[in-house]
Amino acid sequence: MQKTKTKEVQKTENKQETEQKTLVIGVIGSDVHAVGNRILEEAFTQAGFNVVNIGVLAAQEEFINAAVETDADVILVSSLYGHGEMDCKGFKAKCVEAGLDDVLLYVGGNLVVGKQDWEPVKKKFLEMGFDRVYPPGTMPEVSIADLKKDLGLDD
Amino acid sequence: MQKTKTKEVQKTENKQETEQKTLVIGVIGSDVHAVGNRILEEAFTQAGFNVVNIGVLAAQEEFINAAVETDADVILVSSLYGHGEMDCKGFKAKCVEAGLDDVLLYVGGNLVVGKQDWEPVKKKFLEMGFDRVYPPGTMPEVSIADLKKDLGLDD
Amino acid sequence: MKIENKKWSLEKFNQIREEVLKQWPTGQDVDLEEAIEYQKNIEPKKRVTAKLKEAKESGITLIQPRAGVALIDKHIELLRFLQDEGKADILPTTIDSYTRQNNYEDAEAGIKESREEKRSMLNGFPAVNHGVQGCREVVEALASPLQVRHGTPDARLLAEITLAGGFTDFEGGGISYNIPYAKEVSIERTIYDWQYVDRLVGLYEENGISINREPFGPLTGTLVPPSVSHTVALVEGLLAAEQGVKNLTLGYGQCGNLVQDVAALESLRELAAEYFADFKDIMLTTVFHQWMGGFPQDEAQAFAVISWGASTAALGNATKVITKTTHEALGIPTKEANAEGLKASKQVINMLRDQSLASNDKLEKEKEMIKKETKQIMDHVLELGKGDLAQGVVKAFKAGVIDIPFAPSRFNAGKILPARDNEGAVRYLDHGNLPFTEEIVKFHQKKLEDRGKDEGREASFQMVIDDIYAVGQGELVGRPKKNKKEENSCK
Amino acid sequence: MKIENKKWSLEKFNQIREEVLKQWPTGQDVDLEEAIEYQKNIEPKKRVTAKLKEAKESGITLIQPRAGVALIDKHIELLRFLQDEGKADILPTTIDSYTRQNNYEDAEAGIKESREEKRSMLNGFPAVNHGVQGCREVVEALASPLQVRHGTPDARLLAEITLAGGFTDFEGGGISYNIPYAKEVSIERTIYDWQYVDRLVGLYEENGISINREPFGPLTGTLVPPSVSHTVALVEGLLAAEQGVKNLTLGYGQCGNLVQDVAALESLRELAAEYFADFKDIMLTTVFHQWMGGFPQDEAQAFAVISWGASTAALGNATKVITKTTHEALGIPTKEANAEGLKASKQVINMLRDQSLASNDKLEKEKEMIKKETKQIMDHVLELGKGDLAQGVVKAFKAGVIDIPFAPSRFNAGKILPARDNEGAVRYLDHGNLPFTEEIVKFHQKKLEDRGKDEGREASFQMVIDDIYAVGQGELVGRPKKNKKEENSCK
Repeated sequence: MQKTKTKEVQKTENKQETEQKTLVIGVIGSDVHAVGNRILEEAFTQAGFNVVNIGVLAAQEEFINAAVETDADVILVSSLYGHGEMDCKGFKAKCVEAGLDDVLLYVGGNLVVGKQDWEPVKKKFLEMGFDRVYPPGTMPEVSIADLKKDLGLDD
Repeated sequence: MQKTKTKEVQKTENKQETEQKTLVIGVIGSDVHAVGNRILEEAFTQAGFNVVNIGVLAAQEEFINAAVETDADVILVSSLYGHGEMDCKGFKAKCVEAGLDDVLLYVGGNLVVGKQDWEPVKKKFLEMGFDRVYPPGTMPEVSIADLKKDLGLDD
Repeated sequence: MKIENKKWSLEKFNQIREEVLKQWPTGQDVDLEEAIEYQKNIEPKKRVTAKLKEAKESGITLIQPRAGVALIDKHIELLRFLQDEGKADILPTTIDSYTRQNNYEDAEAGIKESREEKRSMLNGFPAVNHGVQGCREVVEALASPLQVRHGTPDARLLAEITLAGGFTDFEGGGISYNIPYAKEVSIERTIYDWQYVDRLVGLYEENGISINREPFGPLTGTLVPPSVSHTVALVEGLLAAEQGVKNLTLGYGQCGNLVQDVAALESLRELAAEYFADFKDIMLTTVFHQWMGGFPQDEAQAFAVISWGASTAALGNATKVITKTTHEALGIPTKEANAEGLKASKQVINMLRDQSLASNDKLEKEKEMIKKETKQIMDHVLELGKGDLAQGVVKAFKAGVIDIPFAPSRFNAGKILPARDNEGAVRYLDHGNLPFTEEIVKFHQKKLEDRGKDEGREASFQMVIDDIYAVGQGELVGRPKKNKKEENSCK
Repeated sequence: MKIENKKWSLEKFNQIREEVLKQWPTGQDVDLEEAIEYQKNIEPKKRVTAKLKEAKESGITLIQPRAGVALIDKHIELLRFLQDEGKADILPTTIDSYTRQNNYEDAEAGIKESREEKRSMLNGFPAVNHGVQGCREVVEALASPLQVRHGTPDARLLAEITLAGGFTDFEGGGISYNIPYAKEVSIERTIYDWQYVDRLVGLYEENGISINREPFGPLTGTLVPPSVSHTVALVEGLLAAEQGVKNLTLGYGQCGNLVQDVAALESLRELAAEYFADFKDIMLTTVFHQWMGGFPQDEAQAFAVISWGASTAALGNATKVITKTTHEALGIPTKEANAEGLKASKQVINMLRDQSLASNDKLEKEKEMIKKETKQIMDHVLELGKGDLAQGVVKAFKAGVIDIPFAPSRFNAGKILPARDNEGAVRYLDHGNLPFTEEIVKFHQKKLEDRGKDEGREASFQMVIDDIYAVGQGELVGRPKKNKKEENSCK
């Protein structure tokens, strides 16, 4: 299919030639769920990203330091144990403070304690400054598609 | 425990000496559920009643004829297949017509098609002239206790 | 009426057919040639036979619910939901109880009242009243194949209309849809009438249209010992095959003890292979019915009963399982509850797809006993009929040589009494006139004595009552209350 | 830190104890003598040990949920519901994740926020913050015995407070609450800290108070081969017994293949009988965890997974089963969903109370392999420790001789890779440095090759990922998508 390439796509292609996009992934707070984290690492790597995995039990500062050090494009925060709301408070502000204004923030998992309607939860995290919010049970393919879209990568 | 016997109880005791109470039981309409019917027969007999069991697939007329012939005290109608509402229409009127004004009418089972709130169903059957209406899963002990109460029998 | 197990002549069939099609006005719309042409255009994936064949070959277990309401559009809506949301492999059309008694007037009234009340006043789909076109509307609206499920002693007109209407599977038989479903209909009568149904299916087969037939396995659904239901399944299957039926699904209803249930499924397959050896081109499959007795009212508990049924079906490698719903104790389920029963069953079946119950001494012993019992009954039936199965069956019912527990029919001896043994397997407390050898009788006696000892009581009718209520109250074996209390207090 | 598997002197214990009780202000309220008096007044039916003993003797399987919220009154309300409505035999108190990391400040903030938001902002009960009196409030409000369930590497203060608070059972161990629950805590550290916990329990025992201990069986809950979890259960049990623990419940998490799961339970009992033969007065029981991996989001399907877990627990005669809920895929369950998981489990367990999986060749083979594997690891661990189990364990983790799949800890080798075979049993795709003989390695290789052939692909990490997602997507074995499509289209 032929289409006129936009400036953005052109830029991206050029960028792709020279560098991979870098993702910082980790499980925030006192959360030790390691399995999904390991699968995400594998899936994102297979999808062609440069994955910096800071693992479980990661503090906000660890995410931010890793993103600064590796000049990351996206931070993906996982939280499986229900404390996500408390653990993510002020995360966006700290990112801005560290000069990571342009870094995309994704968050996903079982973000709150107990069964709740998804829409209010999503709204809350969007208001907290996250660009993408994923419900429990999201498959890696979904976030990979979003990453490609948000980063302007050709599929 | 000592208590003053009411006239009714006194009368009943006298009656008991001379005769058992007679129950007509059966499964109404095109319903073939035979197992519960057989258990009720056994349970009511063990409880000391004279049980006339007209079995499954019983028409309203069969109940009434059996009650007239045996000078029954109670007619107990079972319906397990959901058509109870249609099958029991006009039953009370037919009983009155046959001179069975004083015969108690009990009905029980899965009386309507589909899951419905119990209270409206009960109300409907009470309005149709039944004296007792039982939900699905009622144990024989419950109706035996009611029978003894309604017939003024000492437990 | 003199019946014999012999393929009907076309002449005899056509003669009776004329009468059958007059039983209700919609009968006049049935044109067999046109129906065969219509059936020829139904694609394989909408034929039950094709679906069963693939399931049998790939060793998977299909799921099928029960469902039927009074009005065509509502019935389509219901089945579409079970197909799309419940992912049913085979769709049912359960027929209402008036139609089952050939009471088409009351069925008509029920259709009318359902329209007025805006809810189904019938407990199933009145297919005869809706006629051939009504059935075709249903069949055409759905992507999955459909079976007719009912409980009709005289199902001749129902078969004519539904098969012409595009259904590809028809449940029932001269014993299984009489003894548990009627009070006053003779066994001669129903065997004769079902020879008609089977001959009709045979005619379709001779014209290249494969229709599946399924004797109703669970019978009264209440503590039926496997050898009783196996006998009926074999008899009805053989009578059907004689009339030209080529696709048979033999059924069995879950008793609850895993070893007995798997032994029942395996012995049913093995007995069928033996008894149908002469019919070379017949396809035999099995259907397992999830627990047919009283259900717990609590939905979580009901899910457990459903899932345990699905587990047994999978471990016993049934070709198909008929699913129950969490509304079982409360009457006819909503479509949502029905779909939930399907989803729970499918989850278990998929998880256990690659697992079976491995052979062991207990399983082999159960199989051996079920096969011996069934053969002893079958031998005696054929003996009574002097070699003719149909005549043998009539005499066998009279003599109590075939006997179905808790059946309403007065043509059933009603002498046998089943009860659970100490592990929950169904045994003969009283074998009535079943022609069992001493070995068999003692085997069952011993099993029940062991339970009696454990419970400190004699095996009696009270034990049977306790067993009937048990699952609804959260147990399999109905232990005496005293015993139960002790158990509770020492927990 | 030099650790050894030797009973601590009271002096050593008391010296460390002083520090432990200072970790958070509520520690100062713990008075061991007073606590022993308090525990003495707890009646037997409120002691887990008594309940387990009776269950073991009468051969029944107890049910227990997981549950915990931030505030005392809400926690009591929750547990009372699970006791009365769910009929839980043993009640849990699940501890929140901040407390598990000894982060009592954040736990305190969580309590405060929970009060303000009027919902629990913590995923469990912060027992340390609530202190001895808070725990006693909970214990006294309930009729059933209570166990502490958590995931705390350093659980010394938690144990002090909850045992003084009237709990009679404490889950965890130096391996099972470190490797799956921590990233940076050394194995020496946690073994040392859990010796403290076990010595504390031993002190209670020496004063006539029976407290149950339960190593956490499922570890990471993700494709953990039985011999890995059995090794950890035995090691932690032996370390505990050395410190004076007298009541041990060894755990195992469901893998999903019936034969493997029953073999795991039976071999766990047999191995325990062997390894604890020197501890004459010890009570050994087993706990089976319903499926710990990803759940289907659909509640009907989740009920099926729960029921299948309960079936396996019953057929394998576990003393206790930890139940799951239909909200598993969605996070922490409501109390209603939690009670439903209990009710479904109880229904199955009661129905299967009198049934077991009969011995057969496959079962015996599985048991034999699990026992051989476990013994080979255990032998090597003891060898590495030159006879000292504690030292052996530390060296074993360093060498990957004990290795837990998918664990977050950097003190775990993380070299082994498990995958399901063609029947869904969990096998070693890569056994890393586990000290297995050629026979064992080949057994597992062969099993996985068979599956690979069937699926037309090599066994790889992709197979592992497919297996991890499988149950959530309605299957046990994660078959490749191409294969799945074919299966669907031929149904």
